[in-house]
Amino acid sequence: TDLEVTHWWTSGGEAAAVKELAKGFDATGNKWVDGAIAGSGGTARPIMISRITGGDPMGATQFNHGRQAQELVEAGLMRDLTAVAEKGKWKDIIKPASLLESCTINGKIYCAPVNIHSWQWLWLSNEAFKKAGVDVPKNWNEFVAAGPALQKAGIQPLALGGQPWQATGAFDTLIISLGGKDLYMKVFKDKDAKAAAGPEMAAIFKAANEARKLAKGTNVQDWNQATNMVVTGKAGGQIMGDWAQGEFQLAGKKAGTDYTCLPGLGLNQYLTAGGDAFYFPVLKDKAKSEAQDKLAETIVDPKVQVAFNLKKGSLPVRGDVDLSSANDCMKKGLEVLAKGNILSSTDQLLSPDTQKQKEDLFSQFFANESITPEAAQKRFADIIASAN
Amino acid sequence: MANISTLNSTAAGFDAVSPQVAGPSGRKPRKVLSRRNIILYGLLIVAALYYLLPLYVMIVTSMKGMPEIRMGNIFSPPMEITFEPWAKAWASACTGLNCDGLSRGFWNSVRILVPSVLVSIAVASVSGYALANWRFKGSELFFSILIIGAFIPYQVMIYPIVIILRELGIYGTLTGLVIVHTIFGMPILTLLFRNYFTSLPEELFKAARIDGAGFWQIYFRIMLPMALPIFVVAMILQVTGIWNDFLFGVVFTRPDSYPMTVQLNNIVNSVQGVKEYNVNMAATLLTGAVPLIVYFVSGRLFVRGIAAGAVKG
Amino acid sequence: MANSVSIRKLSLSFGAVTVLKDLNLDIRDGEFIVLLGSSGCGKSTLLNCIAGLLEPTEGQIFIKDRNVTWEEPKDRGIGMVFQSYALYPQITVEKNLSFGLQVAKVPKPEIDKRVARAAEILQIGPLLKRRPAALSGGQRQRVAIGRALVRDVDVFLFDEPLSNLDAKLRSELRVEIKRLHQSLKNTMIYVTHDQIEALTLADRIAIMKNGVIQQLDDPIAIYNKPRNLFVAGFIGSPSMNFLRGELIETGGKTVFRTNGVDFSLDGYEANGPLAAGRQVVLGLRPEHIGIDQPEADRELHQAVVDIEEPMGADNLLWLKHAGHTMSVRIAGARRYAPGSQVRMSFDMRLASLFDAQTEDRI
Amino acid sequence: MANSVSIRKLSLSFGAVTVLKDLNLDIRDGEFIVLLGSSGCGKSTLLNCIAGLLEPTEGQIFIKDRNVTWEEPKDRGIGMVFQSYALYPQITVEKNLSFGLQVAKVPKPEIDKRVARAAEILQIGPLLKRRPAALSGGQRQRVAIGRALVRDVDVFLFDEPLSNLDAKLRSELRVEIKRLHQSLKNTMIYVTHDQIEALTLADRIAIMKNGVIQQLDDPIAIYNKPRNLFVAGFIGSPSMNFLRGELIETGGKTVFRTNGVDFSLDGYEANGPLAAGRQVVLGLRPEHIGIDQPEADRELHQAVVDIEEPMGADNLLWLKHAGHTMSVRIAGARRYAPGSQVRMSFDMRLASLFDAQTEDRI
Amino acid sequence: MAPHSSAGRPSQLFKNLNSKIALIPMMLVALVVFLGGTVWTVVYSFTRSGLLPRLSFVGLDQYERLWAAPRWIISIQNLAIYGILSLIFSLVIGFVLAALMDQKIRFENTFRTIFLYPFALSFIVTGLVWQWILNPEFGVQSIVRSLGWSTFEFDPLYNSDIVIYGILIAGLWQGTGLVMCLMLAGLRGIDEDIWKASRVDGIPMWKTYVLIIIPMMRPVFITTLVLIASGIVKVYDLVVAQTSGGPGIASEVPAKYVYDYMFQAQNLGQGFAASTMMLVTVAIIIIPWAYLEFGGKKRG
Ligand SMILES: Nc1ncnc2c1ncn2[C@@H]1O[C@H](COP(=O)(O)OP(=O)(O)OP(=O)(O)O)[C@@H](O)[C@H]1O
Ligand SMILES: Nc1ncnc2c1ncn2[C@@H]1O[C@H](COP(=O)(O)OP(=O)(O)OP(=O)(O)O)[C@@H](O)[C@H]1O
Ligand SMILES: [Mg+2]
Ligand SMILES: [Mg+2]
Repeated sequence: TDLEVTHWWTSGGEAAAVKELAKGFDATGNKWVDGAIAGSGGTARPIMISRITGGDPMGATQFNHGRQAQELVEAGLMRDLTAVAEKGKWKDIIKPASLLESCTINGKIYCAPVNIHSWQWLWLSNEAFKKAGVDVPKNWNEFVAAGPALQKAGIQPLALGGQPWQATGAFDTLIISLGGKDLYMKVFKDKDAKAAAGPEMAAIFKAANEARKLAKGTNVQDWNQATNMVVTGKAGGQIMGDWAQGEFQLAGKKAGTDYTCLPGLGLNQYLTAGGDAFYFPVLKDKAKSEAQDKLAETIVDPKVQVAFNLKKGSLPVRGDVDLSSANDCMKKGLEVLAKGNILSSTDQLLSPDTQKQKEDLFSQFFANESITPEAAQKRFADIIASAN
Repeated sequence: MANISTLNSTAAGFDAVSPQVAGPSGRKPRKVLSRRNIILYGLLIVAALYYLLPLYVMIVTSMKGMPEIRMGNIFSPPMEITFEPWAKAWASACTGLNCDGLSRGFWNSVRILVPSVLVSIAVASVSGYALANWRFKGSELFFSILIIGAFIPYQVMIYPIVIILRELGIYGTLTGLVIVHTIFGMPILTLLFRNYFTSLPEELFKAARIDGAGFWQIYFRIMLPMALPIFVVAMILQVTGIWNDFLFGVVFTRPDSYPMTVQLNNIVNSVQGVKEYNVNMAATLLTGAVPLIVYFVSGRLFVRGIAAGAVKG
Repeated sequence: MANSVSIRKLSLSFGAVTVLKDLNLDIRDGEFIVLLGSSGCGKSTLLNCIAGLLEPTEGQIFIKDRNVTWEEPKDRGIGMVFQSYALYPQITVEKNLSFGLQVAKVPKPEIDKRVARAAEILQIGPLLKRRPAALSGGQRQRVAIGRALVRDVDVFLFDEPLSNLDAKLRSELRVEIKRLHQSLKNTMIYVTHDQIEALTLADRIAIMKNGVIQQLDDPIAIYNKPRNLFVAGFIGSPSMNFLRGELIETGGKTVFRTNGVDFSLDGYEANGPLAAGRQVVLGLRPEHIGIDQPEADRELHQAVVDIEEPMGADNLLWLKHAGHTMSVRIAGARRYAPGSQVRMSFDMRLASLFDAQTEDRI
Repeated sequence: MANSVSIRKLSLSFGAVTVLKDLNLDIRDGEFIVLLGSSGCGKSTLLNCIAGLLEPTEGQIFIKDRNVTWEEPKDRGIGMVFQSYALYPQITVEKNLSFGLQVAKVPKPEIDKRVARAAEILQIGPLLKRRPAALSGGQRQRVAIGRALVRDVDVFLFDEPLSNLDAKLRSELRVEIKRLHQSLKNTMIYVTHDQIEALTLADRIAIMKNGVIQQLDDPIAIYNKPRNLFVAGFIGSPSMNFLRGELIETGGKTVFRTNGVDFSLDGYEANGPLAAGRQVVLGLRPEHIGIDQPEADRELHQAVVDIEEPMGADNLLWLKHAGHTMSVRIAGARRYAPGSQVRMSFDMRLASLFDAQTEDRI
Repeated sequence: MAPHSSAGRPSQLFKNLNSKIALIPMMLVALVVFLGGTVWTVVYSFTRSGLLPRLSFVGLDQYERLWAAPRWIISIQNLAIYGILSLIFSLVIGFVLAALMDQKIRFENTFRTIFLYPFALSFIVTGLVWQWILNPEFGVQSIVRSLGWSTFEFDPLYNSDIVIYGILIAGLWQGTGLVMCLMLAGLRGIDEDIWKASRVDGIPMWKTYVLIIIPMMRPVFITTLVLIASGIVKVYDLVVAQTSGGPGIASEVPAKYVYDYMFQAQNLGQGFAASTMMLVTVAIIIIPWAYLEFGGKKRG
């Protein structure tokens, strides 16, 4: 049975990973009809939502797991996967459990998580630092210190793409890595406006202020263009999620020798476990519904998980798979996971509305130096105060 | 009477009595490079360069290889002309899993374009004709609402239209998309047609009524044949508008019938490593080819039609 | 004789503007009626009402004694010819002619027959395959008439059919329309603001002003016995000379006095007694004034030539007399230089007298 | 008398089309010249050349003996009035009048004086504050004339100034223009295709055809002694009756024979000897044919009335005679029913004879 | 005498029934889509609708939040700047080009095609090309720098202060051709005699244009204004294609705010409140004008 799957994985590494999913699904005798929409989730999600609410849903669709699809589920537009999950014992195998939790609404499971993505990575170009004549930094603070040297060598210290979610992600990373777990949880989980306005946050904003100075002049939009600057040594480093790994890999770079990755920016080694999940709209066609179940099974299938995540650079959603072929960086990630230093991602903690407001704030903050950290913090506190 | 004179001798007679005045005779020596002409053509050429620059950049870039693009500047002509980017854009550029370039979208675009243009023009021309010649109480009110509707951003209307199409059960079908294009083409087209039909002599309409022709007979047999210029304008506007549409094409269809612009967007926005500017430019030119050809072929009629229909208030 | 068209208490308003007011008109079978009036007086509006192209606000219209007030134009048995010809530009003359018949589903042979007949009558046979754009103005108007002709209608309506033609063509087609009426004997209603057309074509002329018919009469009566000042001034070119003055009793006779100069009224046929002291307007047509033609029984008035306008066949003089400027038409051969002295004589049998208040003929 | 405007060997072509051919024209100071000709004959083109709005291909133009061939319109001392009025629609009448002067930096008091004077002459004082859209056609044309007037020019150029007006206004403004000329005594060049205007206004008329002046003469000469068939047919309404035939010698006299009927030529003043056997065209004006007026020395021809067109002052008869249809103009009071028999008589002193080949008067 | 029957006026509703039937699509679009959609939008702008419309009213909350949002304020400012400048420049450039084209020039067709062709291209294309030309690394800036002016700065798309002008450059490039066409058509409709009269009066060419011709072209300017203005309100694609609203939120526009909040933020209420504000603005500008322009005018 043909099943149309929409997603926004169109960069090189992503596309290669999707191919693995499709291969796995086609092997079940069904057919993956690809509905890729380029231009990140911001472009793709409205289209997906329109189609689902318009009554002409696709067979399956990517969302970040978390609260993006919550209302669709509540409106009864999404297929209940509880049966499949029980059959596949997802509760047992999927790790960390928070992934499945964010798929669960009113006790029912509505999505199949594909991967774990963590945002808290600093990617560094060894070549760039060599050129600038400084050692490859081991954490954020060293990186900041190396900034002037990079600049002198005509190298962009920090690469930061223009899309709003990148600025937001970078800032959230700073919170965890510089401010620590408690601050992060207080602000985003408890929506503690006082904490958001407090001195600890002020320090983060100061750091962000430094970051934006280092990022000035990047002049690219897409995250992978920014990553590419690091890959080619035009930029010193980039704060980006683990999916950046796919780009390095595609360019044939080797972790450790060509590039360096620092989880948690080399400071607080906490990772958030967000990621992508597939949702399955309710379809009338029985055959399609069965194919949907098959796809859900395929997604959590161990072989597919390995193949997919190796290409994508993300971590598998189940702990019981063999990742011996994983590279240096992935292994670092797995270590952190194993330590249990896992937090929920902001997509899980905050509503899309709040996320959007944060994006507006941070994309402006990083692009426009006339906004002082203090002013930005005040607006941040306001957003947290009204967040839900 | 002795004053029989041929016309030639009349002329000669005038000469005889005329005062002998010295002065230039014959053609005024006119400089081709008069100051006026230099300024006039100078301005036009400068403006033309500004308008042509992007096209030049697109064409030149689309024929360079990636290494050359990285090195050289965007205005320098290609050292080595290659059509590979064109081939790639057309047939093998990837989005997600599909690596068949724009070719997939081309026929989809045609399939969307033809019925949408036909239906929207048909509906708008009939409406314009009815508004111009068959007014009734309230017809102008509807028209005013329609015109104000022209100012509503599409994005604002998406949600209501999604709901309307869902209720009609035609969401995601070609019919639905054709209706959407018809709806959003309607204000401007109806205005054009109404103005045009109003500018035709009312007597024609009266004569036809006396001849016994009804609403449709007058429309098809009298008005339609006379409305060629404005149909050309409407056609051009709709062809460019619908061909270039991205939003409706992607929101109101399924992936297997995505128009070419969606592929273009995908090619341009899915960056695999570095941006392949040459492929992007080739894809851009390929996508723009249809409306561009329409313009080059019927540009003259376009101006005539504009003069006939758009300008009269 | 039966009435071909009857109009009863017809009124028509566009919003607040009343264009036709309570209008009554009876047109006999086979009559040639001309509606004459200045621009905007409602002629076309009336014609459009008869044709069914406009709906009256009040009143009824009968054609052949049938109430057609609410009928469609095509069912009224009328044909109409427009000033702008209104030929369908994209089809040949032949199709122009046959369009109405095709619409009415007349069988093909019948259509051909009628088109052929119309083409013959109007001598447009050789033009049948052409498009209107390839025709001259006169030919176009002929085709437009043909379009009404083929439909075999009872009543022909013409709305200033000749206004767009130049003088020469205009007079030619005028003759042709006259001839057409003489041979077809249909009822024809003809709107114009050219009085020459009205006078030469009409059996009866209806002079309109502000949506009201001022006088309905045959051309001679309208010309010689205009019912009121408006009609008198409207018809005739150059206009009738109007002298404002009063009636005075001198020597047992009533005379007309203006600016101290008396005019004998001998020969004038008044509608009633001419009471002395009444404020009146004396109307004299330019061609009814004699110049240097002393006749036994007429008084002579001295005048000075102001301007001379030779028009070939005629010569138009503008004379200064008793504080008025009067136009006089004489034969073209006789010339008078500006400034020369002349003697005028008046034929009061052809003069008109109007009450200065009511403006009606007395 | 000095020449006001002289045109020497003027030619003008638009691409391959030659509109004016080697044209010569001398206009005297203070003269009123009318350029008359059918549409497209090049009248406007000639006028535009004189105004400097078109550049001639060949030849020269002198105004007041100054070669202005390459000068700008504004420097030629001319004012121009257009058929479409060409008023500047968005500014008041006053500004329309003063605009040219302001641009020429004429001092304000002087401008006011000139505008006031023009307004007085043309009686447009009350309109000065209005926009052209709020004026009637006649008023607009007066303003357009005023615009030329204020510029104090030597030569006025009129391009069919009255064509857009209705008959009544046309005749009124005609008189006004005539009066204006009489009081200003400027040179005026006036383009029209209305022969009544030409005949009434002109000191001399230049009849044009295909860019060539056919005859330049005073109105009477043009009317009575047209130099060729074209001029003869062009002037006069209804047209001169043309009878094609040949000259025959009978009884020692040369007579004109057409369709077997002979016409005596007694009284005709030929330009040369009338050789028998020559193919000729006899031209008779409608008003030069007598009806039922037996005069001693004239032959009578029997004819039948075909159509009668009463025109108020006159009565136009279309008579069938010797295979021709002839128009005859008689006084309006005399009426003839179609079909009645009449006797025509001809005044050969006013007739014209043309060679059938060359079409020139003989 | 004709008989005096007084058949009454037949029902107006069924008169010319075909014409009314033919107008049904237009009436439906006007009523259901435009009017209905607008009312629906306004109603839901007072609710707390998230991803799906919900009738849970919250009063003016959405509006308060809207007007407190810096992004909305910037969007409005950008639209105002872009709108006013684009109106002025389109009209001026379009008119000047048209006036140049009207001088009986040679190659008129060629020039016209050159000026008009950008109109055939989609905003995605336009945005992309100009993004590319204005890119400081290999576009105009780098070229001028390579010619020797090493301090030359021209990076409108990457400078928050002038980014909206960078977008304007592309917008004008695309739109002025159509304006030129409209203006040219208008100029061609001007009575030739007006030109002649002004030459005889000795009025300089530019004065004739400014004081006489332009006022005469009022209807053309109005049509053009409607077209440009309706395009300005809708401006979205161009921004998305060129800058996606960046850098930061420096080039955001209202239409984008609406779209982003409706779908990305999944806050329909907020999106609808922004839509409503846009509609109100349009109405304030359009309705009085439409009333003046169409209100009293009837077909003659
Ligand atoms: N559709 C309309 N709406 C409003 N007023 C109208 C309409 N049609 C005509 N009028 C007005 O009605 C009056 C009469 O118009 P009508 O066309 O009948 O005049 P007319 O006598 O035919 O004039 P003309 O000789 O110029 O053709 C005019 O004042 C005109 O302005
Ligand atoms: N700009 C032009 N280009 C080409 N041909 C032209 C142009 N202007 C005029 N003509 C031609 O020159 C001829 C004379 O035109 P002109 O306007 O002088 O005629 P006219 O005698 O004024 O006619 P009308 O009485 O119709 O005004 C016509 O055949 C016309 O087609
Ligand atoms: Mg009329
Ligand atoms: Mg002319």
